[in-house]
Amino acid sequence: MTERTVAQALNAALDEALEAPDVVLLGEDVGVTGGVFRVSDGLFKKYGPDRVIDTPVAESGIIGAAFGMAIAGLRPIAEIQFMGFSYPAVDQIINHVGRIRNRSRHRFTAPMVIRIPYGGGIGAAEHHSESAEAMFVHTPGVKVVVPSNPYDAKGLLLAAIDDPDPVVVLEPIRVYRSIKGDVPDGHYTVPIGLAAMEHEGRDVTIIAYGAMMKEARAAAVQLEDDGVSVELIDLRSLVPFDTEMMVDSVRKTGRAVVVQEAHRSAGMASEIVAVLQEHALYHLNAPIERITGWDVVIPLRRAEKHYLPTVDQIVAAARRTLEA
Amino acid sequence: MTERTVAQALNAALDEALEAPDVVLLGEDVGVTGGVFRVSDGLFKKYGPDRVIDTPVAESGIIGAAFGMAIAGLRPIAEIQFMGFSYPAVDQIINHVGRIRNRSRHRFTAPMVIRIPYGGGIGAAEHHSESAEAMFVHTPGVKVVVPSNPYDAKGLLLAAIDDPDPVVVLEPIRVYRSIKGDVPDGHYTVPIGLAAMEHEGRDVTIIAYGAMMKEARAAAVQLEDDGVSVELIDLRSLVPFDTEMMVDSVRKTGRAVVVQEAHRSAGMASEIVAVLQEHALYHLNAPIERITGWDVVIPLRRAEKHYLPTVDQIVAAARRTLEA
Amino acid sequence: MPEPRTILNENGELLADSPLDLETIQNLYESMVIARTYDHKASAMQRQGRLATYAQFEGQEACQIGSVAPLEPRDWVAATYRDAAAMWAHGYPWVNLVLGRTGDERGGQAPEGVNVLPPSITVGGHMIHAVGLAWAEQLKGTGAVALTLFGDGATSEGDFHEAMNFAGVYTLPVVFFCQNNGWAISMPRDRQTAAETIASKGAGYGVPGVLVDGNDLLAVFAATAEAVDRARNGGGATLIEALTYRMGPHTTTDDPGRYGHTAAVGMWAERDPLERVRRYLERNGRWDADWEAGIEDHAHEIVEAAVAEAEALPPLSSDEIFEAMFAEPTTQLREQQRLARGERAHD
Amino acid sequence: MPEPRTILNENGELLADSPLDLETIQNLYESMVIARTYDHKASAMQRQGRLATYAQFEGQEACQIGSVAPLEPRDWVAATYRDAAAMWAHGYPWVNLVLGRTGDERGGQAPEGVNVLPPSITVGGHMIHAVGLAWAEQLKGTGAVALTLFGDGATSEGDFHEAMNFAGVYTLPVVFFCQNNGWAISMPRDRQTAAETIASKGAGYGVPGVLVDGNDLLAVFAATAEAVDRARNGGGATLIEALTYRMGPHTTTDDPGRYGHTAAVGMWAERDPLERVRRYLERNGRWDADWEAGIEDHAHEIVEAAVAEAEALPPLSSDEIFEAMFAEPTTQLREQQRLARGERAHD
Ligand SMILES: Cc1ncc(C[n+]2csc(CCOP(=O)(O)OP(=O)(O)O)c2C)c(N)n1
Ligand SMILES: Cc1ncc(C[n+]2csc(CCOP(=O)(O)OP(=O)(O)O)c2C)c(N)n1
Ligand SMILES: [Mg+2]
Ligand SMILES: [Mg+2]
Repeated sequence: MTERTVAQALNAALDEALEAPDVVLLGEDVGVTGGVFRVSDGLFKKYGPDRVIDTPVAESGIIGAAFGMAIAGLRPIAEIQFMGFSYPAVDQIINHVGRIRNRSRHRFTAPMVIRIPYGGGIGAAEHHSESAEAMFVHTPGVKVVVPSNPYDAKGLLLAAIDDPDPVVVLEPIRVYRSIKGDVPDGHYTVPIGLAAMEHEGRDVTIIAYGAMMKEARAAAVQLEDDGVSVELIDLRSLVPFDTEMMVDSVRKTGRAVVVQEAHRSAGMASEIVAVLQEHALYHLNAPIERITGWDVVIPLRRAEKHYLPTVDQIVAAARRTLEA
Repeated sequence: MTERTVAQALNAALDEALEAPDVVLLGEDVGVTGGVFRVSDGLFKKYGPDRVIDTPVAESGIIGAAFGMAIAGLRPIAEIQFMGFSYPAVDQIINHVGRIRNRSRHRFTAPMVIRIPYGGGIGAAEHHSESAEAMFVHTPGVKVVVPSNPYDAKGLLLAAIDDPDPVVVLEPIRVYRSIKGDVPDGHYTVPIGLAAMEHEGRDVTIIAYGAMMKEARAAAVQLEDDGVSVELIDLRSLVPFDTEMMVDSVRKTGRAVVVQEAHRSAGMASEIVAVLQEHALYHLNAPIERITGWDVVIPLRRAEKHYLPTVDQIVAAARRTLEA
Repeated sequence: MPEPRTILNENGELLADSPLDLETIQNLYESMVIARTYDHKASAMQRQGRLATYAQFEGQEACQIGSVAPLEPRDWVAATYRDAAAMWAHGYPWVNLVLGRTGDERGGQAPEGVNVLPPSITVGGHMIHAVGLAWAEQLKGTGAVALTLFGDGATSEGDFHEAMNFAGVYTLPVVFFCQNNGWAISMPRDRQTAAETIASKGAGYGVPGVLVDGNDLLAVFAATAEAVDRARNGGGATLIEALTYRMGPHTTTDDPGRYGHTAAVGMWAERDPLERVRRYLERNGRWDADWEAGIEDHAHEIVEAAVAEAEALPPLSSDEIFEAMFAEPTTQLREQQRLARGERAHD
Repeated sequence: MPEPRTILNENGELLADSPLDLETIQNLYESMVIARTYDHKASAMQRQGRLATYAQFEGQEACQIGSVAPLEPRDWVAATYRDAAAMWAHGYPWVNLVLGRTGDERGGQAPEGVNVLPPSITVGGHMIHAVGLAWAEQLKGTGAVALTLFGDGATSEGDFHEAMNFAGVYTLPVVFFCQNNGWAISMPRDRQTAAETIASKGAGYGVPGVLVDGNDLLAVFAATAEAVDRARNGGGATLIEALTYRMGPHTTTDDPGRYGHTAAVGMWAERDPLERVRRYLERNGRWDADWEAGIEDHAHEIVEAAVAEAEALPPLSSDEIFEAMFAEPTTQLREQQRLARGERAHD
């Protein structure tokens, strides 16, 4: 066990994974300089330029090349520098990465990982604060995970690398360095597809993932302090997602608040609400509340706070479900 | 009034629009050959190569160039040949087209139309049967419309061309030629943002759009024949969408089936369900049913029918809501 | 416009030494006959409604058979919807190619050991896959190379650029083979790019570009063999532009009468890639009508057998469409599979 | 490696006729001084936490001031996060540039009549916008042209390729100006592409490519003026590669000590674009320390005024973030605006 930040935990996972000769890491500035967030710090030096590969500025090329590598038997880990720069690679992801197993009926597979720092909250430049997970959730054939803490960050990344299919790993920029926790030193995985029950409760269920767990946790604490018993779920894995844990919880509490940082319309929160009402309608005491980013371009630094879901909003939403 | 197919209605709209000198149509094979679906048949001859422009095979280029044209004061209509080929242009659409008004605070705008034939049902080749509307619904700053009949096809396309902001017009391939109807000859528009109440009823609301209206209509007829009173709504416009009509209907009927051809997770149907339960939970007698395509690559011709929502599925879902 | 490299002229005369012996040329000629037989059969089947849209390759047989001929089985091929001949020549069974065209995912299931990707239907995307395949082989140090076939239209896509650039930067063992068949659906080559030749695009990536007569089996073979050799020996990528012509419509849904395609068909018929090899073989006493009849019969047998086998296979079931999205279907897919069966997923 | 075109050498001596008279050169020198003043001020402000990430352009002033100088007001500029000097030189106010860097959308609101797009933060996407702008002007027959500035790294993106290709095919009045500053964050130019020069990429699109000394104001001006002329007169696009160096880090969050950037800084300091113009002016009796002090004071005034104006503006309110997505906010946005105010949207 070592205390690590999320970024350090991811670095440890990459280091661990690169011990296997078929794993390569590639992307813009991942090598010599260790990545713009230093997540791959030290790995270029340790594993050399054939294993930790600095690429030209070409996202479609990075993902398409990694895809070819995966078909030919390597296990590439491709980094996209920021989520807003993943869009040039969307064609490769939807039309190729997510399809090869099905279109070749298991003959060819793409055991690759696509790492993408995502989300706002650091007042970054335009296109540097996106949360486009819904696009990947809606894409057949790729899995999507979003750790919220150092333990899961390492465990989910290692699970993604071990997975026989392509996995998008979304790394919450805002908590790269701000959350620390104990992380085992060797190889371990966090299973893809299972949510984490962070706190059990009776009155209302709060469901969130990634960077938003920070707000969700703070809201839960505040509510508990006021005598509301909160069940807090960290979804962790968006494809597949853990219907069972969420449904069981809402059947018990009869109330739910679903939190996502992404734009509101047709996001992951919409999907969760749809599934919950399908499976738990008769247990609902109040409409399920969605706390989300708005359907606007994420504001720049000076007004970003008007976009990001807040602890207050989550608390207020939970209260509304209780008053209904 | 002239009886026209959807394709002919769209052709009439383009012809009408091109009378204005600032409108240009561009895309792969839209000119000399009139488009692979002949939607722009005859327009190259009538308006010439500067107004109806055949482009190289480069979707990002087409959208990016149309975007530049729009900023400089033209009203371009860009065609993407099939929805599966829109993905190389996703970066331009999300990072540029949908943002320019906000990032320039109204100084620059992109009054452009992106026409995309979409959907399955004709046993087409791979990548030719996609329904990726959710991606655009989740993109701030672009409107999205999906006509289901010739009248709306012409009226929505003309409204899109007149609109001061970018509009994605999804054209249902399957009904391009199979649905005929009376279409006015001159200029008229169908307002973007309003759904159409196709049939009023008391027992259950069916909500669909685009090619799926064909199945929804058939299901409604079958249910009505069996004595179930169906309220049938053609959503028509996905961004913005008509919350009011849907909510009013479901508050009345207490039951709803939402139909979409697209993959299930985080689709438009998820959004509709989320909104309906937010606004009409206390009126619901049964869980809202989603009838959707599955989260699998759309199967090719021989197995495509296992993917596409069917009349039977919609009828069965409506019955489930009634039995609940 | 620079002259393309030609070895065998339209009359079947050698303009330079042949890179191949007569027996090999006979074999490759037979391959071209088989390919053309398949092409005609598939077009006919499409008209009968037995296949989905079909993209004919008639006129491009020398490109496809000649470019694959220098490869070893361990090498990779990443090609397009129009490259059935090339895929087959590298081991992809006809039955898979027919199946694919009936609209069946199992068409994409190359046999184990056949290093051919399913055909790319999107224009552009697969060239970068070839780069990745080549890169993996380079990193593993196997000496295997990748060949990617694509059209003149495909060179306008951003992915062509990114693929070529990566190949140049990392000196990758990949051969870019462009079949410039004059058209991208209705768009003629001279409106696709203002570059004088597609081969000239190589320089922008530090990758040599060569121009060959794409209807000359021997020139195509020689150019590709040199490129494959260079790639295998650490010399990096090559861009080959083969000048040819699409003798039929873009696909069976296309009407080439609507654009200027038809006018040149007659001229290109005189440059038929099979005919000139036939003449050459005849000149050298390696061709007569009986032999031709024999290989044609054989070709028909092979193709008919593949068609029969493909058509005998029942379509994928509803259950099966869920089975190959992941190694194991996810919870959501299992639930959807149950819904598709008409079962209720929940209570 | 071919020699770049140079007019003014490092000692401030003319190697060829000057394309500009002394007074104009004085004015452009003053512009470079103002630009550098802004650049230093912005870096300092960033360190004080008053700006978001900032991308310095020190060393690239000749590229940015020289390339924009031949334009007319009706011409368009589409540039990047590093091109504040170029944008300003074409009429974009400093206050907007400061505002943008504080993290405020109103930075992108060019005044009416100023044909400068907000800076592109994504690498690559804006070059094709310039193509569209130029195309619109061509179709309207106005004679206006578009200039797009971008870096060496941007040439690896597919969008560079698609933009260049469209410009070639439609003979569009657009000038592609690449500031090859040696680096794309940590990636050196020679790993970005195996092409000998970026200028050589033009041939693949039928677009002439020219190489200039990017630290030579006069060479940059001459090359761009010729390209603008050609574009305006129906001659189509030009690709200009200007060799320069990024004297600072990639942005204020970058640590150039981690890669090989620093070694060359000293050498490039000797080629400073301001210094060689200063020497030339001095040689010609058009420079002395008083004059310099005067323009520096003026520069500080201008920049400080812009900073003060930008910082006086209160940030966008919660309501305002909904107001510029469309001409009129949609139903959904109005509802979300109410939710953001803490109101219930529904009953
Ligand atoms: C990304 C993408 N855009 C558009 C299409 C539609 N399309 C299919 S083939 C084709 C033309 C391709 O021309 P070329 O590359 O020359 O190949 P050819 O068909 O001539 O063999 C187009 C535009 C596609 N399949 N994929
Ligand atoms: C599409 C995209 N990919 C990646 C990035 C991250 N990024 C920002 S600047 C940069 C390097 C660009 O280098 P170059 O084009 O040479 O411009 P310079 O910064 O040297 O002026 C990268 C990779 C981005 N902004 N956009
Ligand atoms: Mg072609
Ligand atoms: Mg650079």
